[in-house]
Amino acid sequence: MPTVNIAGKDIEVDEEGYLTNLADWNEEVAAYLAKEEKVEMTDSHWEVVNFLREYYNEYQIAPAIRVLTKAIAKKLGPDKGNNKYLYELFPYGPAKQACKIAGLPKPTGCI
Amino acid sequence: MSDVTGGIDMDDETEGVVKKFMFLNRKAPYGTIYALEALEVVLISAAFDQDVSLAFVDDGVYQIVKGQHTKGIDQKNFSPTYRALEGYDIEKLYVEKESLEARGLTEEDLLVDVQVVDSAAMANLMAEQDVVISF
Amino acid sequence: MLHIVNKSPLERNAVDSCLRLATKGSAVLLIEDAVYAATKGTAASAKVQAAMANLKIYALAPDMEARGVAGRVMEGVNLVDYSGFVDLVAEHKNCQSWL
Amino acid sequence: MKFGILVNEGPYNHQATDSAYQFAKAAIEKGHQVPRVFFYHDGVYNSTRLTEPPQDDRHIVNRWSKLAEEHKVDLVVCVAAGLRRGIKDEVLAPGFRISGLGQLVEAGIQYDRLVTFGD
Repeated sequence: MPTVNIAGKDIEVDEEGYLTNLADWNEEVAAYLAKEEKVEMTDSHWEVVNFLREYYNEYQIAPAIRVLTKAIAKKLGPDKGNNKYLYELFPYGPAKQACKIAGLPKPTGCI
Repeated sequence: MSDVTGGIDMDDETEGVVKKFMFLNRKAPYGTIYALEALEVVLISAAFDQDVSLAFVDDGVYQIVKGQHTKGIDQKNFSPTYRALEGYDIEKLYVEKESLEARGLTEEDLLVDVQVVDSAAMANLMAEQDVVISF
Repeated sequence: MLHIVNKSPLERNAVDSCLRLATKGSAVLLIEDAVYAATKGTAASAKVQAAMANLKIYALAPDMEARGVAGRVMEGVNLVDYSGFVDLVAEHKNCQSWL
Repeated sequence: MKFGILVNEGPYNHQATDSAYQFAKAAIEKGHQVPRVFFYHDGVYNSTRLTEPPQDDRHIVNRWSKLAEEHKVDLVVCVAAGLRRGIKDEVLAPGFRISGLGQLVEAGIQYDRLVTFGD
Protein backbone atom coordinates (compact mmCIF):
# COMPACT_ATOMS: atom_id res chain seq x y z
CA MET A 1 0.00 0.00 0.00
CA PRO A 2 1.34 3.43 -0.89
CA THR A 3 1.52 5.97 1.89
CA VAL A 4 1.46 9.74 1.73
CA ASN A 5 2.94 12.06 4.31
CA ILE A 6 0.44 14.63 5.49
CA ALA A 7 1.46 17.07 8.20
CA GLY A 8 4.16 14.74 9.42
CA LYS A 9 1.97 11.63 9.54
CA ASP A 10 2.16 8.67 7.14
CA ILE A 11 -1.27 7.87 5.80
CA GLU A 12 -2.16 4.79 3.77
CA VAL A 13 -4.07 5.24 0.52
CA ASP A 14 -5.04 2.84 -2.27
CA GLU A 15 -3.92 3.05 -5.92
CA GLU A 16 -6.66 5.57 -6.65
CA GLY A 17 -5.78 7.73 -3.68
CA TYR A 18 -8.69 6.76 -1.43
CA LEU A 19 -7.94 6.49 2.28
CA THR A 20 -7.35 2.90 3.40
CA ASN A 21 -8.41 3.67 6.97
CA LEU A 22 -11.33 6.03 7.11
CA ALA A 23 -10.38 6.95 10.68
CA ASP A 24 -7.30 8.74 9.30
CA TRP A 25 -9.49 11.54 7.98
CA ASN A 26 -9.12 15.08 9.25
CA GLU A 27 -9.33 18.47 7.60
CA GLU A 28 -5.66 18.49 6.66
CA VAL A 29 -6.09 15.10 4.99
CA ALA A 30 -9.15 16.44 3.19
CA ALA A 31 -7.18 19.43 1.95
CA TYR A 32 -4.48 17.10 0.64
CA LEU A 33 -7.00 14.82 -1.11
CA ALA A 34 -8.65 17.88 -2.65
CA LYS A 35 -5.32 19.08 -4.00
CA GLU A 36 -4.74 15.67 -5.58
CA GLU A 37 -8.15 16.01 -7.25
CA LYS A 38 -7.25 19.56 -8.34
CA VAL A 39 -10.19 20.92 -6.40
CA GLU A 40 -9.69 24.30 -4.76
CA MET A 41 -11.55 24.02 -1.47
CA THR A 42 -13.87 26.95 -0.72
CA ASP A 43 -16.52 27.30 1.96
CA SER A 44 -19.04 25.91 -0.53
CA HIS A 45 -16.88 22.82 -1.02
CA TRP A 46 -16.52 22.32 2.72
CA GLU A 47 -20.26 22.64 3.10
CA VAL A 48 -20.80 19.65 0.79
CA VAL A 49 -17.92 17.64 2.25
CA ASN A 50 -19.18 18.20 5.78
CA PHE A 51 -22.68 17.34 4.71
CA LEU A 52 -21.44 14.04 3.27
CA ARG A 53 -19.60 13.23 6.47
CA GLU A 54 -22.68 13.93 8.55
CA TYR A 55 -24.79 11.82 6.22
CA TYR A 56 -22.30 8.98 6.43
CA ASN A 57 -22.08 9.16 10.19
CA GLU A 58 -25.81 9.00 10.48
CA TYR A 59 -26.61 6.32 7.89
CA GLN A 60 -23.32 4.46 7.30
CA ILE A 61 -23.52 4.85 3.52
CA ALA A 62 -22.57 7.42 0.93
CA PRO A 63 -25.82 8.72 -0.54
CA ALA A 64 -26.74 8.11 -4.18
CA ILE A 65 -26.38 11.32 -6.13
CA ARG A 66 -30.07 12.09 -6.37
CA VAL A 67 -30.50 11.41 -2.67
CA LEU A 68 -27.59 13.74 -2.01
CA THR A 69 -29.06 16.58 -4.09
CA LYS A 70 -32.45 16.14 -2.46
CA ALA A 71 -30.99 16.12 1.04
CA ILE A 72 -28.80 19.13 0.31
CA ALA A 73 -31.76 21.01 -1.14
CA LYS A 74 -33.61 20.34 2.08
CA LYS A 75 -30.77 21.47 4.30
CA LEU A 76 -28.95 24.15 2.32
CA GLY A 77 -31.65 25.30 -0.09
CA PRO A 78 -32.68 24.41 -3.66
CA ASP A 79 -30.02 26.65 -5.25
CA LYS A 80 -27.41 24.25 -3.83
CA GLY A 81 -29.37 21.03 -4.01
CA ASN A 82 -29.01 20.39 -7.72
CA ASN A 83 -26.63 18.55 -10.05
CA LYS A 84 -25.38 21.69 -11.76
CA TYR A 85 -24.21 23.30 -8.55
CA LEU A 86 -22.54 20.13 -7.30
CA TYR A 87 -20.79 19.48 -10.61
CA GLU A 88 -19.49 23.03 -10.64
CA LEU A 89 -17.86 22.36 -7.30
CA PHE A 90 -16.72 18.83 -8.15
CA PRO A 91 -16.31 18.63 -11.93
CA TYR A 92 -15.52 14.90 -11.99
CA GLY A 93 -18.68 14.07 -10.09
CA PRO A 94 -19.74 14.77 -6.53
CA ALA A 95 -20.24 11.06 -5.89
CA LYS A 96 -16.63 10.33 -6.70
CA GLN A 97 -14.67 13.46 -5.84
CA ALA A 98 -16.58 14.82 -2.88
CA CYS A 99 -16.83 11.39 -1.26
CA LYS A 100 -13.09 10.89 -1.67
CA ILE A 101 -12.29 14.25 -0.12
CA ALA A 102 -14.80 13.58 2.66
CA GLY A 103 -13.01 10.33 3.45
CA LEU A 104 -15.95 8.07 2.63
CA PRO A 105 -15.53 4.56 1.20
CA LYS A 106 -14.81 4.28 -2.50
CA PRO A 107 -18.01 3.78 -4.50
CA THR A 108 -18.00 0.19 -5.72
CA GLY A 109 -19.39 0.99 -9.11
CA CYS A 110 -22.97 0.12 -8.54
CA ILE A 111 -24.00 3.08 -6.42
CA MET B 1 -23.89 7.13 -17.71
CA SER B 2 -26.74 9.04 -16.27
CA ASP B 3 -26.46 11.56 -13.48
CA VAL B 4 -29.95 10.88 -12.34
CA THR B 5 -29.29 7.25 -11.56
CA GLY B 6 -25.85 7.73 -10.14
CA GLY B 7 -24.02 5.97 -12.92
CA ILE B 8 -26.46 3.24 -13.73
CA ASP B 9 -27.20 2.93 -17.40
CA MET B 10 -30.85 2.55 -18.19
CA ASP B 11 -31.74 1.30 -21.59
CA ASP B 12 -34.96 1.98 -23.42
CA GLU B 13 -36.54 -1.35 -22.53
CA THR B 14 -36.45 -0.45 -18.86
CA GLU B 15 -37.78 3.06 -19.15
CA GLY B 16 -41.38 3.60 -18.23
CA VAL B 17 -41.93 0.09 -16.88
CA VAL B 18 -43.00 0.08 -13.25
CA LYS B 19 -43.19 -3.28 -11.54
CA LYS B 20 -43.96 -4.20 -7.98
CA PHE B 21 -40.72 -5.38 -6.38
CA MET B 22 -40.61 -6.95 -2.97
CA PHE B 23 -37.39 -7.66 -1.12
CA LEU B 24 -38.11 -10.33 1.44
CA ASN B 25 -35.68 -10.45 4.36
CA ARG B 26 -35.73 -13.62 6.42
CA LYS B 27 -32.22 -13.79 7.83
CA ALA B 28 -30.62 -12.25 10.88
CA PRO B 29 -27.73 -9.81 10.39
CA TYR B 30 -23.98 -10.49 10.97
CA GLY B 31 -24.18 -14.29 11.21
CA THR B 32 -24.23 -14.26 7.41
CA ILE B 33 -23.82 -11.47 4.86
CA TYR B 34 -27.27 -11.86 3.29
CA ALA B 35 -28.88 -8.99 5.20
CA LEU B 36 -26.15 -6.50 4.30
CA GLU B 37 -25.98 -7.47 0.64
CA ALA B 38 -29.78 -7.45 0.43
CA LEU B 39 -29.75 -3.88 1.64
CA GLU B 40 -27.27 -3.00 -1.09
CA VAL B 41 -29.68 -4.29 -3.74
CA VAL B 42 -32.55 -2.38 -2.18
CA LEU B 43 -30.60 0.88 -2.36
CA ILE B 44 -29.77 0.29 -6.03
CA SER B 45 -33.37 -0.57 -6.86
CA ALA B 46 -34.36 2.93 -5.75
CA ALA B 47 -32.67 4.35 -8.85
CA PHE B 48 -35.05 2.48 -11.17
CA ASP B 49 -38.28 4.15 -10.09
CA GLN B 50 -40.03 0.88 -9.34
CA ASP B 51 -42.73 0.21 -6.76
CA VAL B 52 -40.42 -1.17 -4.09
CA SER B 53 -41.39 -2.70 -0.78
CA LEU B 54 -39.43 -4.49 1.93
CA ALA B 55 -40.77 -7.32 4.03
CA PHE B 56 -39.23 -8.59 7.25
CA VAL B 57 -40.24 -12.12 8.14
CA ASP B 58 -38.77 -14.77 10.48
CA ASP B 59 -35.26 -13.84 11.68
CA GLY B 60 -35.27 -10.97 9.16
CA VAL B 61 -36.96 -8.85 11.85
CA TYR B 62 -33.69 -8.96 13.80
CA GLN B 63 -32.15 -6.78 11.06
CA ILE B 64 -34.07 -3.77 12.30
CA VAL B 65 -33.99 -4.13 16.08
CA LYS B 66 -32.63 -1.15 17.99
CA GLY B 67 -29.41 -1.17 19.93
CA GLN B 68 -27.03 -2.98 17.57
CA HIS B 69 -23.39 -2.44 18.58
CA THR B 70 -20.92 -4.28 16.40
CA LYS B 71 -17.61 -2.97 17.67
CA GLY B 72 -16.90 -6.17 19.56
CA ILE B 73 -17.20 -8.32 16.43
CA ASP B 74 -15.37 -5.82 14.22
CA GLN B 75 -18.13 -5.71 11.60
CA LYS B 76 -19.79 -2.66 10.19
CA ASN B 77 -23.05 -1.80 11.93
CA PHE B 78 -25.33 -1.27 8.95
CA SER B 79 -28.54 -0.97 10.93
CA PRO B 80 -28.55 2.88 10.63
CA THR B 81 -28.77 2.46 6.85
CA TYR B 82 -32.37 1.25 7.12
CA ARG B 83 -33.20 4.73 8.33
CA ALA B 84 -31.78 6.16 5.08
CA LEU B 85 -34.36 4.28 2.99
CA GLU B 86 -36.92 7.02 3.40
CA GLY B 87 -34.56 9.45 1.67
CA TYR B 88 -34.38 6.94 -1.18
CA ASP B 89 -38.18 7.06 -1.43
CA ILE B 90 -38.49 3.51 -0.15
CA GLU B 91 -41.24 3.87 2.37
CA LYS B 92 -43.09 0.56 2.27
CA LEU B 93 -41.61 -1.51 5.05
CA TYR B 94 -43.71 -4.42 6.27
CA VAL B 95 -43.07 -6.63 9.27
CA GLU B 96 -44.98 -9.83 9.90
CA LYS B 97 -46.69 -9.67 13.27
CA GLU B 98 -46.32 -13.40 13.96
CA SER B 99 -42.56 -13.24 13.35
CA LEU B 100 -42.20 -10.31 15.76
CA GLU B 101 -44.24 -12.03 18.44
CA ALA B 102 -42.39 -15.30 18.07
CA ARG B 103 -39.22 -13.37 18.96
CA GLY B 104 -40.68 -11.51 21.91
CA LEU B 105 -40.44 -8.19 20.07
CA THR B 106 -42.84 -5.31 19.54
CA GLU B 107 -42.89 -2.40 17.11
CA GLU B 108 -41.17 -0.26 19.79
CA ASP B 109 -38.09 -2.46 19.53
CA LEU B 110 -37.58 -1.52 15.87
CA LEU B 111 -35.36 1.30 14.64
CA VAL B 112 -37.44 2.33 11.62
CA ASP B 113 -41.10 3.07 11.04
CA VAL B 114 -42.79 -0.03 9.70
CA GLN B 115 -46.24 -1.37 9.10
CA VAL B 116 -46.88 -4.46 11.17
CA VAL B 117 -49.20 -6.83 9.31
CA ASP B 118 -50.47 -10.29 10.11
CA SER B 119 -49.60 -13.40 8.11
CA ALA B 120 -52.71 -13.24 5.98
CA ALA B 121 -52.05 -9.63 4.99
CA MET B 122 -48.39 -10.37 4.35
CA ALA B 123 -49.35 -13.34 2.18
CA ASN B 124 -51.62 -11.11 0.11
CA LEU B 125 -48.92 -8.45 -0.27
CA MET B 126 -46.49 -11.07 -1.48
CA ALA B 127 -48.94 -12.57 -3.91
CA GLU B 128 -49.59 -9.24 -5.62
CA GLN B 129 -45.91 -8.59 -6.47
CA ASP B 130 -44.38 -8.90 -9.91
CA VAL B 131 -40.93 -9.73 -8.59
CA VAL B 132 -40.03 -11.12 -5.17
CA ILE B 133 -36.34 -11.29 -4.32
CA SER B 134 -35.66 -13.15 -1.13
CA PHE B 135 -32.49 -13.11 0.93
CA MET C 1 -47.96 -17.65 -7.06
CA LEU C 2 -45.31 -20.35 -7.10
CA HIS C 3 -43.35 -20.86 -3.88
CA ILE C 4 -40.04 -22.64 -4.22
CA VAL C 5 -38.57 -24.19 -1.08
CA ASN C 6 -35.17 -25.86 -0.78
CA LYS C 7 -34.74 -26.54 2.95
CA SER C 8 -35.48 -29.69 4.90
CA PRO C 9 -38.46 -29.08 7.20
CA LEU C 10 -36.65 -31.02 9.89
CA GLU C 11 -33.73 -28.59 9.91
CA ARG C 12 -35.07 -25.12 9.07
CA ASN C 13 -38.31 -23.17 9.17
CA ALA C 14 -38.56 -22.36 5.44
CA VAL C 15 -41.32 -24.94 4.81
CA ASP C 16 -43.28 -23.69 7.84
CA SER C 17 -42.97 -20.05 6.80
CA CYS C 18 -43.92 -20.87 3.24
CA LEU C 19 -47.03 -22.76 4.32
CA ARG C 20 -47.97 -19.89 6.66
CA LEU C 21 -47.56 -17.22 3.97
CA ALA C 22 -48.83 -18.95 0.84
CA THR C 23 -52.30 -17.84 -0.17
CA LYS C 24 -55.02 -20.38 -0.93
CA GLY C 25 -54.60 -21.90 -4.37
CA SER C 26 -50.86 -21.23 -4.58
CA ALA C 27 -48.36 -23.84 -5.67
CA VAL C 28 -45.40 -25.01 -3.62
CA LEU C 29 -42.46 -26.69 -5.31
CA LEU C 30 -40.09 -28.62 -3.05
CA ILE C 31 -36.53 -28.89 -4.39
CA GLU C 32 -33.10 -29.82 -3.04
CA ASP C 33 -33.30 -30.66 0.69
CA ALA C 34 -36.95 -29.62 0.83
CA VAL C 35 -37.95 -32.82 -0.96
CA TYR C 36 -37.83 -34.50 2.45
CA ALA C 37 -41.00 -32.52 3.14
CA ALA C 38 -42.68 -34.52 0.39
CA THR C 39 -42.03 -37.85 2.07
CA LYS C 40 -44.35 -39.80 4.32
CA GLY C 41 -43.68 -40.86 7.86
CA THR C 42 -41.58 -37.87 8.97
CA ALA C 43 -42.28 -35.51 11.84
CA ALA C 44 -43.24 -32.91 9.22
CA SER C 45 -45.50 -35.10 7.08
CA ALA C 46 -48.74 -34.25 8.85
CA LYS C 47 -48.50 -30.51 8.35
CA VAL C 48 -47.58 -30.86 4.68
CA GLN C 49 -50.46 -33.29 4.22
CA ALA C 50 -52.80 -30.81 5.91
CA ALA C 51 -51.55 -27.96 3.72
CA MET C 52 -52.68 -29.83 0.62
CA ALA C 53 -56.25 -28.79 1.36
CA ASN C 54 -55.35 -25.26 0.26
CA LEU C 55 -52.17 -25.62 -1.77
CA LYS C 56 -50.84 -27.68 -4.64
CA ILE C 57 -47.65 -29.41 -3.60
CA TYR C 58 -45.00 -30.40 -6.14
CA ALA C 59 -41.62 -32.02 -5.63
CA LEU C 60 -38.64 -32.26 -7.93
CA ALA C 61 -38.21 -35.95 -8.81
CA PRO C 62 -34.46 -35.80 -9.61
CA ASP C 63 -33.82 -34.42 -6.11
CA MET C 64 -35.94 -37.15 -4.53
CA GLU C 65 -34.17 -39.86 -6.51
CA ALA C 66 -30.74 -38.47 -5.64
CA ARG C 67 -31.61 -38.64 -1.96
CA GLY C 68 -33.05 -42.15 -2.07
CA VAL C 69 -36.53 -41.07 -1.04
CA ALA C 70 -38.42 -41.40 -4.35
CA GLY C 71 -40.21 -44.45 -2.98
CA ARG C 72 -41.46 -42.59 0.07
CA VAL C 73 -43.37 -39.84 -1.69
CA MET C 74 -46.51 -38.76 0.09
CA GLU C 75 -49.86 -39.22 -1.61
CA GLY C 76 -51.08 -36.04 -3.28
CA VAL C 77 -47.62 -34.71 -4.10
CA ASN C 78 -47.08 -34.08 -7.81
CA LEU C 79 -43.66 -35.06 -9.09
CA VAL C 80 -41.99 -32.94 -11.75
CA ASP C 81 -38.63 -32.91 -13.53
CA TYR C 82 -36.66 -29.76 -14.43
CA SER C 83 -38.85 -29.29 -17.48
CA GLY C 84 -41.89 -29.37 -15.20
CA PHE C 85 -40.14 -26.88 -12.91
CA VAL C 86 -39.83 -24.50 -15.85
CA ASP C 87 -43.52 -25.00 -16.70
CA LEU C 88 -44.53 -24.19 -13.13
CA VAL C 89 -42.56 -20.94 -13.17
CA ALA C 90 -44.05 -20.03 -16.54
CA GLU C 91 -47.63 -20.87 -15.51
CA HIS C 92 -47.61 -18.72 -12.39
CA LYS C 93 -47.61 -14.94 -12.53
CA ASN C 94 -44.83 -14.67 -9.96
CA CYS C 95 -42.55 -16.84 -7.90
CA GLN C 96 -40.73 -16.65 -4.62
CA SER C 97 -37.81 -18.68 -3.27
CA TRP C 98 -37.80 -19.45 0.46
CA LEU C 99 -34.06 -19.46 1.01
CA MET D 1 -40.81 -16.44 -22.23
CA LYS D 2 -37.75 -14.71 -20.79
CA PHE D 3 -36.33 -15.96 -17.49
CA GLY D 4 -33.80 -14.09 -15.41
CA ILE D 5 -31.90 -16.19 -12.89
CA LEU D 6 -30.25 -15.11 -9.65
CA VAL D 7 -27.57 -17.38 -8.18
CA ASN D 8 -26.61 -16.60 -4.59
CA GLU D 9 -24.27 -19.46 -3.69
CA GLY D 10 -20.84 -20.56 -4.75
CA PRO D 11 -20.22 -23.78 -6.66
CA TYR D 12 -19.80 -27.15 -4.91
CA ASN D 13 -20.68 -25.96 -1.42
CA HIS D 14 -24.39 -25.73 -2.14
CA GLN D 15 -26.66 -27.29 -4.74
CA ALA D 16 -28.14 -23.90 -5.63
CA THR D 17 -25.88 -23.34 -8.61
CA ASP D 18 -26.57 -26.87 -9.93
CA SER D 19 -30.31 -26.34 -9.66
CA ALA D 20 -29.98 -22.97 -11.39
CA TYR D 21 -28.02 -24.54 -14.23
CA GLN D 22 -30.47 -27.42 -14.68
CA PHE D 23 -33.33 -24.94 -14.67
CA ALA D 24 -31.64 -22.72 -17.25
CA LYS D 25 -30.83 -25.68 -19.47
CA ALA D 26 -34.38 -27.05 -19.27
CA ALA D 27 -35.86 -23.62 -20.01
CA ILE D 28 -33.70 -23.18 -23.11
CA GLU D 29 -34.49 -26.71 -24.29
CA LYS D 30 -38.17 -25.87 -24.07
CA GLY D 31 -37.70 -22.84 -26.31
CA HIS D 32 -37.63 -20.17 -23.62
CA GLN D 33 -34.89 -17.59 -23.34
CA VAL D 34 -32.51 -17.08 -20.44
CA PRO D 35 -31.01 -13.71 -21.36
CA ARG D 36 -29.15 -13.24 -18.08
CA VAL D 37 -27.88 -15.08 -15.01
CA PHE D 38 -26.82 -12.76 -12.19
CA PHE D 39 -24.30 -13.98 -9.61
CA TYR D 40 -24.50 -12.42 -6.17
CA HIS D 41 -23.25 -13.13 -2.63
CA ASP D 42 -20.89 -16.16 -2.79
CA GLY D 43 -22.44 -16.86 -6.19
CA VAL D 44 -19.65 -14.72 -7.63
CA TYR D 45 -17.30 -17.69 -7.10
CA ASN D 46 -19.04 -19.44 -9.99
CA SER D 47 -17.07 -17.19 -12.33
CA THR D 48 -13.43 -17.95 -11.64
CA ARG D 49 -11.42 -19.75 -14.30
CA LEU D 50 -9.00 -20.89 -11.59
CA THR D 51 -11.57 -23.54 -10.66
CA GLU D 52 -10.24 -27.08 -11.12
CA PRO D 53 -12.54 -29.82 -9.86
CA PRO D 54 -11.43 -33.49 -10.04
CA GLN D 55 -12.01 -35.00 -13.51
CA ASP D 56 -14.81 -37.24 -12.29
CA ASP D 57 -16.86 -34.28 -11.05
CA ARG D 58 -18.92 -31.78 -13.01
CA HIS D 59 -17.08 -28.60 -13.99
CA ILE D 60 -19.54 -26.00 -12.81
CA VAL D 61 -17.68 -22.98 -14.16
CA ASN D 62 -17.07 -24.42 -17.62
CA ARG D 63 -20.68 -25.54 -17.75
CA TRP D 64 -21.83 -21.93 -17.32
CA SER D 65 -19.31 -20.71 -19.89
CA LYS D 66 -20.55 -23.24 -22.42
CA LEU D 67 -24.17 -22.28 -21.80
CA ALA D 68 -23.25 -18.63 -22.35
CA GLU D 69 -21.46 -19.38 -25.57
CA GLU D 70 -24.12 -21.63 -27.06
CA HIS D 71 -27.20 -19.70 -26.01
CA LYS D 72 -26.04 -16.10 -25.61
CA VAL D 73 -26.63 -16.07 -21.87
CA ASP D 74 -25.27 -12.93 -20.23
CA LEU D 75 -23.39 -14.10 -17.11
CA VAL D 76 -23.13 -11.08 -14.82
CA VAL D 77 -21.03 -11.05 -11.66
CA CYS D 78 -21.85 -8.36 -9.10
CA VAL D 79 -18.94 -5.95 -8.83
CA ALA D 80 -19.41 -5.13 -5.14
CA ALA D 81 -19.85 -8.77 -4.07
CA GLY D 82 -16.93 -9.74 -6.34
CA LEU D 83 -14.55 -7.13 -4.96
CA ARG D 84 -15.28 -8.31 -1.44
CA ARG D 85 -14.29 -11.83 -2.43
CA GLY D 86 -11.36 -11.26 -4.76
CA ILE D 87 -13.26 -11.82 -7.98
CA LYS D 88 -11.95 -9.41 -10.60
CA ASP D 89 -11.72 -9.27 -14.39
CA GLU D 90 -8.40 -11.10 -14.46
CA VAL D 91 -9.84 -14.32 -12.99
CA LEU D 92 -13.07 -14.48 -15.02
CA ALA D 93 -13.85 -17.55 -17.11
CA PRO D 94 -15.18 -17.00 -20.66
CA GLY D 95 -18.71 -15.66 -20.91
CA PHE D 96 -18.70 -13.89 -17.52
CA ARG D 97 -18.55 -10.15 -17.05
CA ILE D 98 -18.49 -7.90 -14.01
CA SER D 99 -21.16 -5.27 -13.61
CA GLY D 100 -23.36 -3.54 -11.07
CA LEU D 101 -26.41 -4.61 -9.12
CA GLY D 102 -28.48 -2.50 -11.48
CA GLN D 103 -28.23 -5.43 -13.90
CA LEU D 104 -30.16 -7.59 -11.44
CA VAL D 105 -32.90 -5.03 -10.93
CA GLU D 106 -33.03 -4.51 -14.69
CA ALA D 107 -33.47 -8.26 -15.23
CA GLY D 108 -36.42 -8.14 -12.83
CA ILE D 109 -37.95 -5.28 -14.78
CA GLN D 110 -37.34 -6.54 -18.31
CA TYR D 111 -37.91 -10.27 -18.14
CA ASP D 112 -41.10 -12.21 -17.54
CA ARG D 113 -39.79 -14.03 -14.47
CA LEU D 114 -36.88 -13.84 -12.08
CA VAL D 115 -36.02 -17.09 -10.30
CA THR D 116 -33.69 -17.11 -7.29
CA PHE D 117 -31.44 -19.99 -6.28
CA GLY D 118 -29.51 -19.83 -3.03
CA ASP D 119 -29.19 -20.85 0.59
